[in-house]
Amino acid sequence: MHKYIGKSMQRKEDYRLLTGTGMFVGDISLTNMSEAVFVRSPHAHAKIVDINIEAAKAIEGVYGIFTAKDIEDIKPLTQFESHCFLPPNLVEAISPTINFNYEDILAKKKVTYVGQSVAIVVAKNRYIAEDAADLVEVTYEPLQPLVDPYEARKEDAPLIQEHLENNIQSHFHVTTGNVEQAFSEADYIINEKIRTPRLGSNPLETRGVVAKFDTRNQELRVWSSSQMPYEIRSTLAHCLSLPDLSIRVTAPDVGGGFGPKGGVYPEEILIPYLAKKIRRPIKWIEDRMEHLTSARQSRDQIHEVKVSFKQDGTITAIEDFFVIDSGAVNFFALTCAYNSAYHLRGAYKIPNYDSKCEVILTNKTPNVPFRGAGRPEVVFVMDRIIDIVARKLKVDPIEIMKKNMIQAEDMPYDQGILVKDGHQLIYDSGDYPDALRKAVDLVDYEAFRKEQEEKKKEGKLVGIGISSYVEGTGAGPYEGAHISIDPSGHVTAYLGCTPQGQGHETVFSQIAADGLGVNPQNITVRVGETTVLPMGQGTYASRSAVNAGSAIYEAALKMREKVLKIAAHLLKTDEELVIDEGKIYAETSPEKFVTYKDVGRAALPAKLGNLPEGMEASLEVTHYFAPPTVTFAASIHMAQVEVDKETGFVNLQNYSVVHDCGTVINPMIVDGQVQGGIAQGIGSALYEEIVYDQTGQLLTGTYMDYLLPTSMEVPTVEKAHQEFKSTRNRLGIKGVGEGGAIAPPAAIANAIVDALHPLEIKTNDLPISPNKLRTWIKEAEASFQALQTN
Amino acid sequence: MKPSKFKYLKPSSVEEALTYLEEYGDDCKIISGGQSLIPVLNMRLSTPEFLIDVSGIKELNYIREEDGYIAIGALTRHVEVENSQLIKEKCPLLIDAIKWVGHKQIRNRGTIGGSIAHGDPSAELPCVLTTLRGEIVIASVDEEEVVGPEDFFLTYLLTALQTNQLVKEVRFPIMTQGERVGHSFVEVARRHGDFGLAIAAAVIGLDNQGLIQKAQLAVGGVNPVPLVVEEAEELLIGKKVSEALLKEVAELTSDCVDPEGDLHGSADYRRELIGTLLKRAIEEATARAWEGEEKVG
Amino acid sequence: MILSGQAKMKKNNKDVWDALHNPQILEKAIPGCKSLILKEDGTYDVEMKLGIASVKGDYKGNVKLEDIEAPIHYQLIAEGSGKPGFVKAKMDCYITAVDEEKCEVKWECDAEVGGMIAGVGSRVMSGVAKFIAGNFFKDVEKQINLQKA
Amino acid sequence: MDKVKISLIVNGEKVERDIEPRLLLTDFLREELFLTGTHVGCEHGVCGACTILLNGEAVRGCLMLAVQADGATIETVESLVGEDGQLNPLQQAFTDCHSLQCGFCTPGFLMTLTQFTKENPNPSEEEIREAISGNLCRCTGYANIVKAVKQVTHQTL
Repeated sequence: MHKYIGKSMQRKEDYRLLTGTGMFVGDISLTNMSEAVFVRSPHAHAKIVDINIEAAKAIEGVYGIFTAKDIEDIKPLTQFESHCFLPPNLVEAISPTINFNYEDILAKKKVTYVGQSVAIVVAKNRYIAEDAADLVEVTYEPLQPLVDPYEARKEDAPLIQEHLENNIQSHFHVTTGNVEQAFSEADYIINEKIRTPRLGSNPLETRGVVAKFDTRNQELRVWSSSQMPYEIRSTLAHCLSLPDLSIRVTAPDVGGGFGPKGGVYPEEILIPYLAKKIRRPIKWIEDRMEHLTSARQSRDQIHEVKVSFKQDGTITAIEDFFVIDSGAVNFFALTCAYNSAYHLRGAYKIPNYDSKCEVILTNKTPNVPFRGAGRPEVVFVMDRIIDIVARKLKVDPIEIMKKNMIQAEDMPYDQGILVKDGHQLIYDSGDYPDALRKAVDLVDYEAFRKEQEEKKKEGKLVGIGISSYVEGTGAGPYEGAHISIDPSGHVTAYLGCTPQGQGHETVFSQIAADGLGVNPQNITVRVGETTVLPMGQGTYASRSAVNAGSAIYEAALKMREKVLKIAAHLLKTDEELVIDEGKIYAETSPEKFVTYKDVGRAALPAKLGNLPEGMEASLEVTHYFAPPTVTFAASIHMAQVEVDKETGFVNLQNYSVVHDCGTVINPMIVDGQVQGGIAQGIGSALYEEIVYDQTGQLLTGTYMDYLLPTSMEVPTVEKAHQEFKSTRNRLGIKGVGEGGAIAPPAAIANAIVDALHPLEIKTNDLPISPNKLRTWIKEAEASFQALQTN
Repeated sequence: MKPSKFKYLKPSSVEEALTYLEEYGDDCKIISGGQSLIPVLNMRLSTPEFLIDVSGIKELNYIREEDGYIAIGALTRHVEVENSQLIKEKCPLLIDAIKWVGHKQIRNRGTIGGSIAHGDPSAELPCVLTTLRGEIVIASVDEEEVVGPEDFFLTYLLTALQTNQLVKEVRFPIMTQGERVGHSFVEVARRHGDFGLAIAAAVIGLDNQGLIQKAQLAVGGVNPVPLVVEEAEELLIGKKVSEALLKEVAELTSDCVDPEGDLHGSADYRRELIGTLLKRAIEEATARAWEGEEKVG
Repeated sequence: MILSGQAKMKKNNKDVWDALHNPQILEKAIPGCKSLILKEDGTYDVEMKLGIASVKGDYKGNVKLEDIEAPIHYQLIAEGSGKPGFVKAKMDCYITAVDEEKCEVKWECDAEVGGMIAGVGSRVMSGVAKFIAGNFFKDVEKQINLQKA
Repeated sequence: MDKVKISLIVNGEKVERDIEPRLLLTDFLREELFLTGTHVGCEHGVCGACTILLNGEAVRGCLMLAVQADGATIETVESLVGEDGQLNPLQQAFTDCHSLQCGFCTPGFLMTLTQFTKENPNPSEEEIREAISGNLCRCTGYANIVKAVKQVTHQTL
């Protein structure tokens, strides 16, 4: 039915990016522009005793050096209102506490993490600014750093946010069924501690801000490498006490984000403030070492789970207590925390579930959502549980998955608790057992098992591991689209979402093209700029295709109606009209048509145009789409590994995925999102970890120590698709952005266990480095031998 | 991440470079390819007053065969070694190893002298030089001396090079001619192109019965300096490779290294790992020697 | 970062002990030491220029000795900072006589390293620190010889 | 300030400038010549976003001082497109195969591969992967980049 939706169209974005003519924030150059450098704390927790800027100020080319006392009129950055809002029924259900916490734009009395900004130097260029920053002398008096969340949550621990009573910034409790009863009736109970470490999203483009004050319009112009320009606008307006619309924020080409470029950073407040104050454009481009210390980080959860199950493999209850190490501030309230709690059971029917969570402050860089936002952590927990149960019962993990999986006929399936938006957690569509069957076929599971036995005889240890997830995608509250058709018949679509490589200009022109009956080439999509639409949210949480996609489709349909009316008027016909490639005609007489250009001219005001009686001039339509609740994408991942038992090295040989994201708009882009997400998931399974020492010093301060996967570590993923349409928007779209990153840790961790079987190891702690795995292997060998001798 | 200010000097001869070194000594740094130095300059961990750019000294760019060894001028780039037919024929272990140095873009710029002078015990070239018992020619205004790796490498990133000296040439002995010689270079790194967690290199010569008559073994990344595993070399001579013998070698090797732990591997892990790697290197070198896959020379 | 090491010295306990408390000797033996000033409260103010490979920096700090049990044990508490970062270290030194002529110094150090060097140098830091400590004791021995000569 | 005069050829044009010797080559290209296609990703030689061709060979622009490029011939991503604005075969393969998402790392990959495809007209997958292992991409997961190289070197997909 659709002509362009569902087609792998080449991207409109590519030409400029391939020819070096894109416009990233670092590429912006303005007359009289200066550059800024931050002086950052080398301490995790310390009092600021004195800051001496005299020597630094004396350097030629320095325009200004500012510390907290110079910017007292800026309000601090607090937790983001939009993410703190919880609907009353959810509040009643989970009794949450979210304590107020904040970060000063420049540290005032004390610093609370390594990399926190203490002062800023503005100079003629970055080289001079760094010369001056070197000479800023800050005297600190170290305070006791809190690095371990378990230590930080103790009653007598020193306070990180001093106005609070303790370091437990927020907590909640969600429950359904009766875990106690299930435990008392269980055949088996296991207790596991499962950890996902702290990660960085590491987009290849670091953060960056350019700002200038336009004296003519009295407008603050801000360019930022951001996922949420509207959030920057409203937060800037709040912190600087300015009207929202006196600020114009642009996210130009953004070189990747993955979550941590969402929200608002102190730099995004301070650079615009100073540009206005010193009346000179300022550019600040984060360098990679700053990025590794100061760009916000993610994951960092420890789960303590108790699981009961029956002899036949039925999992009857899960009780979870988990902590999130939030670093020095929690800006996103329960976003990751509740995502974790409501996603843990995934594709499984586990009627009794109880989850308690604490978000704990420590002296580390603040923790925020990153691709998957709380889901990779719990999918790792859930699918490690499936594997552990299977090993305990000595059956293939697939049997345990099948035994507990929600069946197609159960849809829509109610998990018995609420989504964060207050809607009942009801999966809209999908067939998980079918996905599992497809995945089994894709890898030829039976053949692999045979091959595995053969290889074992040759001393080669190969294994296969599975993970699955169900992800609530397309979170609201809304996203908008505006369509404008000019008198030449060209369509321009404006959207409030902000891409960082997802191909919005391409996919939204595909959707608009089908809605309007024009060729995507005749559509220009404008995004990433607060003036294109009065309100918008941003791109995160696998939400843009669902929300902005629906908004543009609805707007296009509204526009189509108006276009058809004008065309009927021009063609002087009452017949039903069709639109194809911009031509509008009655099916009975296709030779007699008008074009969008004709309609565009007809829509001109007054006598310039030619409109049906009473119709308003111009072709302008706006639609805001607010989803009823999230839509549920799902996937099965299978990893095949070879383990070198003597060294602990893991070679990921194959990776396969069966994926459902509802209606696919552009298969090429969907596959690209899945492959790219999996690469990040592979990173978190085997390589990536942000490490702090016991004094809160960051040890992974360069790319020599924070290990991003390269082309040698990421295989080409085999993919198969399902297309169970969402029932929650007209196009049936579910989100796809995060999915790939969610399941690899469990799939790979389980594959490693499988390869080493019958040695019993537990891969419950990521990343699985060669050193760690070798240690587990040695421990398992020792206990295996002990068992043999006993 | 921008370098702090320095004065830039660009000598066009060794003599001129040495004069600068003599004059500015402690306050200067030599830059050639810059692949190790520029990151540190960018981080401002190194803030020299003078930067002496030796990359224009054409006379130090050569690969030639001399009296029993391949002489490589200090300013010869890795890529030139990688592509050298002479080295492929006369010193194949070096070819195997150099592929592990960083990535192509690094090898296109980085120089042999730079790698050696950097003195990184995890680096490939120092390990090969140590295995083959090569030599380093260092020069100052007054004198030129030839030193062995055991005297040149002092500890992590520290060498015997004085502030008025520079590395002029690196000499890799021509590998033993003959039918039954094999070599192997084994490295494991977290990712391709990273610093090796551990490196092992072996050259094994066999007699007609398959008994080992020559063994050169060295390890890197597990000791403050690259290390010849002499005890293991001695142990192998006159014996036939067997599972038990290799196990003994592995244990012996683990005992004689002194690794430090870091984020990517504890000291204990590296100690065990190096035994495994050297065992594998000997196995491979022996197999190659026996099968005569490579007839050196 | 926990470090430990030992140094065998061809000097008797007392000579070594005295040398380790002699500012003139320390000034010469501490690597890169530019100045060492003993203050009234028994702490030393130290300025040093320390370089490992291309990483060179100026550091300022102070050193004090505690838990002194002459001539067998003391604890050295040092703090220093410079552009590349800062170090806080507690080092226990045990001097054991081997015989009349020789002794052995064993040291155990708990060091906190912060700033840029912590984030960049983890791969080589402990190795370099051990090397520097080893050199320090060698130089102390050298200085004792020179003084006696 | 002691400035140094350098003279070099960038994308076929002769360029002369007086520069501070500490100026990195990437900053020279971006800020003096406004060739902003060469991106700065890590400035410590790991990510490869700044890869350019120096006398025909791929090198990291962040690990070179501009002054070291005196007398050299440099090509940046801006040199790849044809005079008529047509993408070259490598660029075309990238868009055909969806080998880029955010596009920030892309210029570095293109320059690395410009040298590689010239020297290796018929590479294996393993060789392709090894060739791009010094360039980090956080979006694509590399598979489609490998695919594009296969396309451009006329291999069966």
